[in-house]
Amino acid sequence: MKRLTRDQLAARVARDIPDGAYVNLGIGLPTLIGNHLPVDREIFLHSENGMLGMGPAPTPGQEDPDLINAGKRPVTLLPGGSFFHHADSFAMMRGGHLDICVLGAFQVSVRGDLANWHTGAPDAIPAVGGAMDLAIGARQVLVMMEHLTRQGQSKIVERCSYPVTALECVDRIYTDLAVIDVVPEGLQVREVIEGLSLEDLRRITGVPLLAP
Amino acid sequence: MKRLTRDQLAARVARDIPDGAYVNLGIGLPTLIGNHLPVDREIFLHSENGMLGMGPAPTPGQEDPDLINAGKRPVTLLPGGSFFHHADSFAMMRGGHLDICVLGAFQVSVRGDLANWHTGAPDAIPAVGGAMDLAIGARQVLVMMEHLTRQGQSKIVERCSYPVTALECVDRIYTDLAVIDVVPEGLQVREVIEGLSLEDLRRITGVPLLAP
Amino acid sequence: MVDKTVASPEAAVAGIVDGSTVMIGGFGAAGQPGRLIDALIAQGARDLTVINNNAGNGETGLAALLKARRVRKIICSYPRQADSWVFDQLYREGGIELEVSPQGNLAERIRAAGAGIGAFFTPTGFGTLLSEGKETRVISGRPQVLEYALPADYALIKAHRADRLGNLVYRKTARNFGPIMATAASCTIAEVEELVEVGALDAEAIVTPGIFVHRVLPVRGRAV
Amino acid sequence: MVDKTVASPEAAVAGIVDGSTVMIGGFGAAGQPGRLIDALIAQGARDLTVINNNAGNGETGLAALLKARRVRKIICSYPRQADSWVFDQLYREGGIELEVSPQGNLAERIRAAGAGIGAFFTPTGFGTLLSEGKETRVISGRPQVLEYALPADYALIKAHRADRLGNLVYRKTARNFGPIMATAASCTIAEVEELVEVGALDAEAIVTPGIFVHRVLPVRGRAV
Repeated sequence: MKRLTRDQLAARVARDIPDGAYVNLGIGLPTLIGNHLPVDREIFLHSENGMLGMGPAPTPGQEDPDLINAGKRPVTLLPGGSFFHHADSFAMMRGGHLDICVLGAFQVSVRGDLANWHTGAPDAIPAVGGAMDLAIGARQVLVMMEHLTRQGQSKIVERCSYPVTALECVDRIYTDLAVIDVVPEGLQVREVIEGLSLEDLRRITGVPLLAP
Repeated sequence: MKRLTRDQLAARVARDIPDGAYVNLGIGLPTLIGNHLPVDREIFLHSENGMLGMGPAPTPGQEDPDLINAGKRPVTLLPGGSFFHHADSFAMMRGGHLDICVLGAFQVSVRGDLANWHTGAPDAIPAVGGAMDLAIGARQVLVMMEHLTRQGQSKIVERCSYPVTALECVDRIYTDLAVIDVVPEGLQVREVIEGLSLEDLRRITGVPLLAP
Repeated sequence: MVDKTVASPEAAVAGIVDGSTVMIGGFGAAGQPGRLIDALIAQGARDLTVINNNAGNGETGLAALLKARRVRKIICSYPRQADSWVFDQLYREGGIELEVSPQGNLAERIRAAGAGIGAFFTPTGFGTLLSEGKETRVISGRPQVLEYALPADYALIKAHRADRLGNLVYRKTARNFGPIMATAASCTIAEVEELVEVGALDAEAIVTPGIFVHRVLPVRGRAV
Repeated sequence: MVDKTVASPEAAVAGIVDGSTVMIGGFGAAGQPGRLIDALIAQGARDLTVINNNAGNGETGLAALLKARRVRKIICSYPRQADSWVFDQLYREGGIELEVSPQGNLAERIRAAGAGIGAFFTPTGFGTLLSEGKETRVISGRPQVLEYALPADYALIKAHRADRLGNLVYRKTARNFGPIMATAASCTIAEVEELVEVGALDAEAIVTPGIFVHRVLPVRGRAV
């Protein structure tokens, strides 16, 4: 068994984003997806600070401090893109207009609850940004994360122990080991990486998984 | 005693609109005020269909069907004016940003309740437009109306018999006979036209009026 | 390649089923999507709920749709006008249901539907006939009325220029309800005066980003 | 003649008293009104409640205002960042009060204050720590949280171009909170890169109409 690298995982998610989709890629791991979008598809990236049609990072020396993404990194705007203010941008997210958002996660529960903003540590400074708006607002909420914590514990859990971002919001989970849908019956495995059996995945994950 | 003509009344109201004011002139009688604004003041007219900096009617032949006022008549836009959509336009009205609105009225009560949208006739088709938004939203709500109905009844009343537009919203009433402020103590006469005594005004009006 | 343009008015209004809720842009004639309304009449959908500021003027556009008796209910702020005789007659003979909303509440309810806001408190209408039976509450010392989001199945709007991605700009006061209705419908159909190339519209001045627009019917330009 | 321009940063922030609630525009450095913040620090008002998306970066701008201990409370969505050490330290030593609002709720609450909406129901935050103790209700099948309008005494924002009437346009993603904060404060003060003549800004592309702006501090242009 060979876990997907971060770039392989990003490419796997990218493959499922259809032509014409309006997509928000969350800060962190999901940002990598931007490098793997199929070139034969026209996909529109939304950045919650107020931009639709976001392009790649500028060539060095061409950075514009007024043109940044939600992670505050310099980006570009593609032809046909547009700028808008924060309330309009979040109306776009909250009003159900984005086809897809991809978010990182600390934990996802069997019901699709998402925990991705707060470790719950008593001394942590809470900071949420737009995570809760994306989680409730996009038509499809995809999670992209490593299957296990560094300590080897499953991030797919019966019930989130970390503070949740939103309840029953996740549609699909992409990890370095599998692709799993959240369906009314529970968690439905769609793909397992080569060399890993469903039984092994079940054992590692520790929550009930429906066979593909 | 000589009642003010409609144009004299409009000129009287116009005199009280200060330089730099943002103003909405309601459909009907208040529209006349636009012809009497002092030329040495820069006054910004708002039209609720989505325009700030509205100018006068265009010269004949220059009408643009896409450039109309709230009464659906052709108008112009002054330099420095701007266009915006309906939710933004009403946010401007409802959010307390207009300094002044001037509205026509069927009745105004001693507490400043306004009735200007519905006669209450059982067969009338209700139609309100932006009257309720202006009445609750502008910083100062001025009413401009004839003092008496055609039947000779006072339009300033103890309690509105017509359906109200908003409660306790009117700040000042301009009529063809007097200028009257709505103050916490009641109705405070500010001006009476030449040749009419306060006692006559009180008799005609039929509700308590505080002396100037 | 994404291309939201449609080749004909018929294609623009295809699929609108009986019983749909349809927003129609415009304030009087300014911004009224005349071609789309004519196509909707020809298409034949009936039992519609229509959301518009008014209830039709003269005998064309929305008035013609009413006259064809396709509209079960209209939600608007100002139905009664000098030239609203088609509506007036239907209303008096019981041929149409009317919901009157203060104009700002109408606009804000449409925006709320597009912005994912379920309901909001507003002072507008408090203590009037138009808030009878509605929930009220005093917030920051002001009595306010609870108004609910107003979504639609379709929005028929008119814009000035568009590109194939559905980005829109409007012209003067014809902008009115277009940008908010575009956000509030499951399917937004824009009749536009001119189709331009992608990139021709200023990114700082696009009023309706293409994400809100599903079909574009150009009167002039590339696709005609 | 109306002229909202002011001659100096000091004049721009004159009158801001201790205890004021001050919105500060910007998302990180983009759109942050650096000159106005520096002027506010020099002006000396303290015990401020600040509304911003973040809680300062590095040692300049908002971070410098925090470091000068002028801020009693900050309302924001994302205080913790790699370079938010000024805030982090203040927070950990109990030197500042923090209210975290989901970013979309923060933006919508600001808009609501400017639009005369007392409160609104939104699904964002339902079932989370950030809605603890808040009123909730199911609307159209979705559980929602009641969030209240967030007004301010002052808004300090940055724009790209302005005219003497206070009309503003912004530049790229520096637009962010400027247009909504401008509507939500009793006094809006805009630092602008360039002052232009009245009529030079396209009426179709003005983002903030002058009605929302009270003072304009140009960095370049006529009044400098």
